[in-house]
Amino acid sequence: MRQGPLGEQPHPHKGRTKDGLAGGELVARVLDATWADPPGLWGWFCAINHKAIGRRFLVTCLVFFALGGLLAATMRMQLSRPGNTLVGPDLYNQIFTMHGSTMMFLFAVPVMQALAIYLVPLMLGARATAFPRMTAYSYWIFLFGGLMLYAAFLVNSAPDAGWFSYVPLAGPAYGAGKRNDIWAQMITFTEVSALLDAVIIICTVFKMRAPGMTLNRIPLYVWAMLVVAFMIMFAMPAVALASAMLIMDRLVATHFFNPGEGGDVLLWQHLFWFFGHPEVYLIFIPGLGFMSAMIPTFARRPMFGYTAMVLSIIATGFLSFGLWVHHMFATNVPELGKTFFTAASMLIAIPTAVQIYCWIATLWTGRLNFKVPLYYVLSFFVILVIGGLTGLMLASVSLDSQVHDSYFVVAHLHYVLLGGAVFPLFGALYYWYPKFVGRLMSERLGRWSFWLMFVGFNVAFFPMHLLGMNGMPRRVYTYPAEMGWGTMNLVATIGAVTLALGIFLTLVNALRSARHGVLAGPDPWGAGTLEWATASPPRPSNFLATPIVYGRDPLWQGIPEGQPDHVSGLAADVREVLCTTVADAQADSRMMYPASTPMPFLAALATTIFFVGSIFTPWAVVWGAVLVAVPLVWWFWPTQGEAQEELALEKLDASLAAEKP
Amino acid sequence: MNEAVVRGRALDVAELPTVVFSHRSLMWWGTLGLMAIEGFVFALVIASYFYLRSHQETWPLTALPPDLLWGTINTGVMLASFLPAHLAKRAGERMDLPGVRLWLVASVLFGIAFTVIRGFEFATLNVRWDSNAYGSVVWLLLGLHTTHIVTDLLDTIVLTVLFFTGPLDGKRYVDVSENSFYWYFVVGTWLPIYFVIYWGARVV
Amino acid sequence: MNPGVHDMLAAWGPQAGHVAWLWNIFLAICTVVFLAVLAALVLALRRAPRIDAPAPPDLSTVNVPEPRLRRSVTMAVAITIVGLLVLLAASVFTDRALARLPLRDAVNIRVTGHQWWWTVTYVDGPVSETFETANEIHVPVGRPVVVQLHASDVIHSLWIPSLTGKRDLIPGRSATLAFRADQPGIYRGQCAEFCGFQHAFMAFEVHAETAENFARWRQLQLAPAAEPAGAQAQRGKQLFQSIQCAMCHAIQGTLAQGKAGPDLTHLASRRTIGAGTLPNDAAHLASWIADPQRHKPGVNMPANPMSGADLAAIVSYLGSLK
Amino acid sequence: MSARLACVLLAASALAACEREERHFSAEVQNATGGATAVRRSSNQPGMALGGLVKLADRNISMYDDNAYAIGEGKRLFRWYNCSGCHANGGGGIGPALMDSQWTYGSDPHSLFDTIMQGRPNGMPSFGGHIPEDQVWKIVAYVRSMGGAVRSDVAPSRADSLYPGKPENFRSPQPAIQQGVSQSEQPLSPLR
Repeated sequence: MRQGPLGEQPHPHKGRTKDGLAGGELVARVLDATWADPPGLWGWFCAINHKAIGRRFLVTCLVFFALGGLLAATMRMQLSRPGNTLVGPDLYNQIFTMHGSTMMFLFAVPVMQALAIYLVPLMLGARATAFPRMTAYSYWIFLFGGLMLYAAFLVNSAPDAGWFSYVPLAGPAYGAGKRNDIWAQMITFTEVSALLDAVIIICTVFKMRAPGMTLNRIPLYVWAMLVVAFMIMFAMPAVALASAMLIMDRLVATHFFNPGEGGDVLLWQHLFWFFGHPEVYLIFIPGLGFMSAMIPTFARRPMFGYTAMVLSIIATGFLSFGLWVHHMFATNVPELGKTFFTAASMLIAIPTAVQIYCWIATLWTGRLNFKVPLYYVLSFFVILVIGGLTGLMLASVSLDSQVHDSYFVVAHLHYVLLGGAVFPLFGALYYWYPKFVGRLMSERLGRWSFWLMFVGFNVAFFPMHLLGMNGMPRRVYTYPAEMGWGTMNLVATIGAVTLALGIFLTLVNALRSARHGVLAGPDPWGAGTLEWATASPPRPSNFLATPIVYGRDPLWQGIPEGQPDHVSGLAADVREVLCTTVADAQADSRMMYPASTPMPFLAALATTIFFVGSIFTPWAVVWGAVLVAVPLVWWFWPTQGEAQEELALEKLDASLAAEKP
Repeated sequence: MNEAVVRGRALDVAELPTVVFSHRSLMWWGTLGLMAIEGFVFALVIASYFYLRSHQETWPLTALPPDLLWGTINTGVMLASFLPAHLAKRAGERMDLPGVRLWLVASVLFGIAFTVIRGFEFATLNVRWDSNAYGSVVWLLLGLHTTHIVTDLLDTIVLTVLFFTGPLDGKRYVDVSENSFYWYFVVGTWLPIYFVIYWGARVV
Repeated sequence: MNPGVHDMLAAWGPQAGHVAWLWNIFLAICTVVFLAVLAALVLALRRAPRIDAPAPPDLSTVNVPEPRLRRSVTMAVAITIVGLLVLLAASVFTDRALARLPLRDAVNIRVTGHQWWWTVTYVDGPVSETFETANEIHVPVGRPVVVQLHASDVIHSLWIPSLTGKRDLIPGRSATLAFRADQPGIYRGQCAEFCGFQHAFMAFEVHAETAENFARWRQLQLAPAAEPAGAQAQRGKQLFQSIQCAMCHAIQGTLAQGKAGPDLTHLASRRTIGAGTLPNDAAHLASWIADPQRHKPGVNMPANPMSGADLAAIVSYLGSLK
Repeated sequence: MSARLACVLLAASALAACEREERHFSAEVQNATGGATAVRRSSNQPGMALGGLVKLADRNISMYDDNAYAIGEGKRLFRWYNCSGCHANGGGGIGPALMDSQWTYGSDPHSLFDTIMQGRPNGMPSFGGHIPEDQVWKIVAYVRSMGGAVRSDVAPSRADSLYPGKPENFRSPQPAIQQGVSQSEQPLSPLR
């Protein structure tokens, strides 16, 4: 029992009850009480448990996905026949901008991070994410950013210069009103959220793995999310900076993109695509992670070529930063440079190929348990491979000069993003749904949904390759009848409707199964990773006792003779977690976690006022900063009680303890 | 003493330390992550600076280069502020309360000093953010760094007050260590920025 | 109205031809790869036994190397790399071929992109020999054409699928694009970079003609506007020069010298109006002048409410501008 | 009560946003006397001179004061019709400055409209019949923004050109500029 520096007394009884399987049901109940978020509406705003936040985050992203889908449907309706007047050019431009921005910034990347927030700690055998309050804050800030964008859409202030917001079209001279300021600020919101989540995921993976989970035992999905987190740290700053420059050009008359005053419009494109290309891989690599998580489970064998897979993911991450110029082949960047980027863009196909072959090898030598998730996994091999191959075509300078900015690109990017991310994501939803909800989703509805989605997708997007080669440019709100693009556009629209129907069926399935689904139990698929070692849905503390890991698939490989199988000695009546060493995950230190608090919510609210205010007056940056500082200081400031609990648990390092009696 | 011991089928970790510094602490990794992000933003702004410069015959466009006086003085002051920051870190890692208090106060004074000098720097840039692209990028660069100075100054002030009022526990010494760590970053990033702003407009 | 050829595979010039050739190579190799992957997958699925309950996993491979699998995967990766090298080589070869278009005795044109139309200026020869037209590029068959690309407002992109790939027109930057048409004909081009409300209707036409037809056309364009015959057309000319028309449009040889809109000196010699929006005939021209927003919402030309007689007069005048 | 107030404010701001962001493509605005009733005050006309009378503003309303897109159009037309030829970017030159407080012929909407339509002695041409009146109203709104008479969230920002001084959205209202009536304050303004 230690005293505080200012004579603070340690808490009289907290920290006495320790966890561990020996404690039995009593300790289990104490743990639940300790880690549960407070009940009721107020409690809902105070929640910081990574499962609560992860679930909300996931649902929010899926809602944005649905909204983005509705926008897409509207576009398909408008384009279904030539000269259609369902929506005019002004609204159409807003709609396709909203669709792109929603899917890229409010769905594709965040949904991957949302799943990671929920799953990564479970897969690592941890009790929570690192920095739980920051996790909550990053969710709220994301939510408010998305709400702002859609509120603007309702009052006819949605951005209308494309999700890529090229200047000068999005700049002060041609983007009248506030539409593109809204876009730039939405970027700020989502980037703050994404960057914080990236730091959280990295710290969780580095310091909070179960003892024994050395680097070469980390599940491949977690590896994927780790690489993604690192990529976010170096990709997202570029677009955050660019959008800051844009909004400054628009509001305070800076000249970053004004050729008349020494600015340069291509600076925007370089910054944007330095983010924009890695962005594609931010969306795609988690998809690879899902594949590597599901294939071993349904092939009933460990993944073939684990090391090759890890190296491929890392290589993809690195290479993805060397390709951005292939989005600018039509501009006047030096020819030699273009050739380099062609080579780099083709190089990146290799690590992906390695992974595809390893998966096929795994399936080849496995025994297949043919369930719905596996269907979605297999569709990857058709759709993503087509998308990847058309990607090679876009990588070639001369071929790109023809298909660039045509419908061919629309087809390509949807083949990559849906094939590489959305189909695996749906597989992942079917796969982990029982972990979230405790019940299995219906197989029958699942198969229907899959086939509708698969057929619908190809009918919708394959014709677009041909449209592009036939000269149809992207981002047109309509086209003349005599161009002869009508039929294929109609086909595409029919396909889109089918696809939407399939997605809707999955929604129905999820809602129905929440009530009537078959009870899942901890491990319905007989999988090997740690998230299946705990109840479905997991208890507030994830694990009654932190497991100890001896292999890549702990649940399959079990515990060697005479070795300990769980951790004990962490406080059960205080939120205490175990930190392990980075490389070989040896138990290293203990850490007390904060109690649930509304501060993240309030801080996010203040930040929102700050960001939205600064769209209308630069002075908001000043008073907004003050407004934000208040909840943050409050957040940081420890209470007497916290200090006492800290002290009750406090142990000094041997070296320090020596000189501090 | 204080490592995990095997008891039956359980690995008992009750004896592990709760107060650990540098790469053993979660905080350190978090701070490092934020540093990486912000450092990369600085790098990108500097890259933009040279990108814009590379497309111009004359630089700094129509403006005069910024006066060297205040910027150079500030560089000196910042380098000097390494010392109190470092001593605060050392005191923190020895859990030495008086030392921590002393050097935190010193750091705060330094922070105030160069926030004030920064004001003079802006005044002697010889260009406005809305005069031309050069002005815009220089103001952005200096502005970004100023934001970091101000934030870290506020952090330090809050931490200092806490160390006089309490409530305290061992973990707060880790915060002191991290605060100084972040201070190193703010000063470290200033050096390249100083050369870009003050010499990038002079050296051809 | 026949829109003209607009298909990247229907190549009518060397540039588009090279790309079409490259396309075939890519298509062939990619199809083979795709089929190979599918075949491997199908085989794997046929070969692997089915089970429906989660049977105990097969752990025989834990820490045991699988040499046969490793060999096959390594082989597949090696083949992939070879394939990629072939594609890269083909691509680089095509880039070189495109860059090598012989430019001797080229026709030099400056194209300026506006929201949402194109100025075309023929810059060869002394100033007296240069002239300006809009949304219609005439080129002689078999002679190279060098286009200098400029943008007056936002970024646009010049794309003529059947003749050449696209190149952006960027404010504050200059770029050139060279191509050649080997067959007489009409080729449709279109803006390929999103540029605002009417990106969809920012088209133009390339008319490839025999040398003598091109020379004839060129002489015609150099001449100032013909003096209209007939009272109605005469009155149309008066109106055109006095009311809002003249504020934006120029007709060489008259008082109308506006620079904001397309030059109309030889409007009647063009196939389309509104940058490929409507065919150029009296009826469409009248309805376009009366209210362009009906046909091209957001276009910068305002509605021009005027009496039927006035409108008819202006249309008949413009119709006389061969 | 406060809730209702909040709703009202929200609705108001929403409406403001709607009108600010509207893109009015076709000229549904008629805010000038039906027939031409006024004489030209200037012999000077662009292009070939038109005979006859010109229209006048029939209400003292600046049609587009709340519409960012229209004011942007006004800014473009100001350049296209070469107003900047004499008035520079509002700084003045051959013609008087438009961003200061001296207004020879009045600075309220209808005076501006009439000045453009009728022209003024010694120099200012008469544009009546040469510019559609809807466009004249856009120019009027833009000219007012030059003097800081319109909301800063509606006024245009800097142009993509050489730096002509403070952008319109940073101009502070000139005392001498009568605010006039902006159409959002009109219950049944012709725009709705």
